Amino acid sequence: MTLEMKSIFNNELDHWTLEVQGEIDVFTAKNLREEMIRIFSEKQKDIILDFNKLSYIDSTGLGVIIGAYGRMKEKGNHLIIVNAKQNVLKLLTITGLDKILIRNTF
Amino acid sequence: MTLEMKSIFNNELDHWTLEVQGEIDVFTAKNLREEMIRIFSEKQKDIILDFNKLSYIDSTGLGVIIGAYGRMKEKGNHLIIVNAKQNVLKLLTITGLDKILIRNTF
Amino acid sequence: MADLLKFSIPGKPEYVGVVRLAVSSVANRAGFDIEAIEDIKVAVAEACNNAILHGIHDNCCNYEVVFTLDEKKLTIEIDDNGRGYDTVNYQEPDLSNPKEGGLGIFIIKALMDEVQINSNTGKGTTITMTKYI
Amino acid sequence: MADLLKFSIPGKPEYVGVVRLAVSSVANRAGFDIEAIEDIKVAVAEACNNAILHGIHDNCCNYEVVFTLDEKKLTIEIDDNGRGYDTVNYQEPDLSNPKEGGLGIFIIKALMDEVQINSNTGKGTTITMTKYI
Ligand SMILES: Nc1ncnc2c1ncn2[C@@H]1O[C@H](COP(=O)(O)OP(=O)(O)O)[C@@H](O)[C@H]1O
Ligand SMILES: Nc1ncnc2c1ncn2[C@@H]1O[C@H](COP(=O)(O)OP(=O)(O)O)[C@@H](O)[C@H]1O
Repeated sequence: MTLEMKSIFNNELDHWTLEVQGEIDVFTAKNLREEMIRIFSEKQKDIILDFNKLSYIDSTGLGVIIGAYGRMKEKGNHLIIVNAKQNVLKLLTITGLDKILIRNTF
Repeated sequence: MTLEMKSIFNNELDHWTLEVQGEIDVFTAKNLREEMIRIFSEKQKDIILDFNKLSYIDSTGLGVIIGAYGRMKEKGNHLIIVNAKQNVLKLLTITGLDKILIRNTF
Repeated sequence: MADLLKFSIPGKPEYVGVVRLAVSSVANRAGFDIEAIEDIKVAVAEACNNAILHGIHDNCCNYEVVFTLDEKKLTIEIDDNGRGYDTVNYQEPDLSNPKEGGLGIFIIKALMDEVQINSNTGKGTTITMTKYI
Repeated sequence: MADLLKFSIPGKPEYVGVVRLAVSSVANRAGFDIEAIEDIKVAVAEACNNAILHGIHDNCCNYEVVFTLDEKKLTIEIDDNGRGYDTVNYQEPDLSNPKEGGLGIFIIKALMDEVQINSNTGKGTTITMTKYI
């Protein structure tokens, strides 16, 4: 039940990478929401969510991501998830979010 | 709550090494008892318990070790614990078992 | 005979992690494989979320998680004495048009073999889910 | 206000691991450091062992583990409706002459800040232990 986040802006590729470590759940999801809002208002660019070190996500976490996706889409920006583990990928697939948040190439 | 054990007889040093992995508790302690009885009856030699991979022990586990210590002492054999982790060492110290089961040199 | 485990947990987000760990441990003991353990963990956590977010008012009370375990199946009941809701009006989420909410029950149904919800407005909600071993 | 968690667990050795995981998680949430979490886990597990091995007959029933958590301390009560025993005749183990049994309560007292045992022959045992944060 801990969530650590590291946001780095990649000048070369002109996007944010937000690396998430731990668990996104009903207790920690608000921290992800705040961090996504913070970086997107700092620099209104695409965001890559790196889920390499994410061990768990629940529907409140997915809700936060859907919210950010919607707000960013309005402004013409992309939100993309990379490196999701099997269990996280399963939830993205069940909910159809893989279709809009995961791309083979960016 | 799993316990895995590997017993190897060391011909050179003329003793058993019993490597224990996992947790010794009220559920698994009987397996340790059986293994110690089995190897000691196969070859009546000293036993080195290697606790390098032991993450937990409770008083039922300590009881099994004390029992084996007593039976082996009667026959003139030694039972020695090596590589105990901090938390396991703490219990051995609290119960005074460090004095009879841990040696600086073997 | 079936084994029964009962947990009573404060209706606060910070304790759902305790339930998740306990659920994983019970499911592991029951003999489920890693993927099934994960499914059960997620499904139970979603039901706990609902008890906390929709059922119970302002951290006022505890909810219960009850496990019944036999050789063939694990049944888990999550029970709150909260607000309750009208289950008849429940609408499945439209996956082609994602919204911020409304995924919990859908996910539970996707992950468990049987799901039953009993809710009474003003009295509370019981969701019962089963997974076969 | 204090948070209350209640677990009812079958009196069988195979479920003590579930309690251990849950205890660790609660103690972690309470803010204890790793060594204190380990101490609490061991102490609670020893009390569970006693409920199972001495209190309850032949897996017949469940025992309870109750956590009360506030800003200053975590109190845990392990409660069985089992055989009970005469606490007055309790003898501390003689550490210079190790025996196979008799270490459980000694270990609990060594690891926790406060320990209180209430037992009635034929009625059951409640052991209450506290650790300050
Ligand atoms: N335990 C509960 N108590 C009260 N209402 C509930 C409960 N569980 C579910 N509901 C109702 O069902 C709706 C759908 O729940 P769910 O599918 O989990 O999505 P979400 O929780 O994101 O709204 C909730 O918005 C709520 O109105
Ligand atoms: N929950 C209990 N129910 C009945 N008797 C108990 C209980 N807890 C402890 N006892 C009694 O106290 C004794 C000492 O317990 P303990 O110090 O844990 O050592 P051990 O369990 O190895 O005997 C037990 O042998 C038992 O007679």
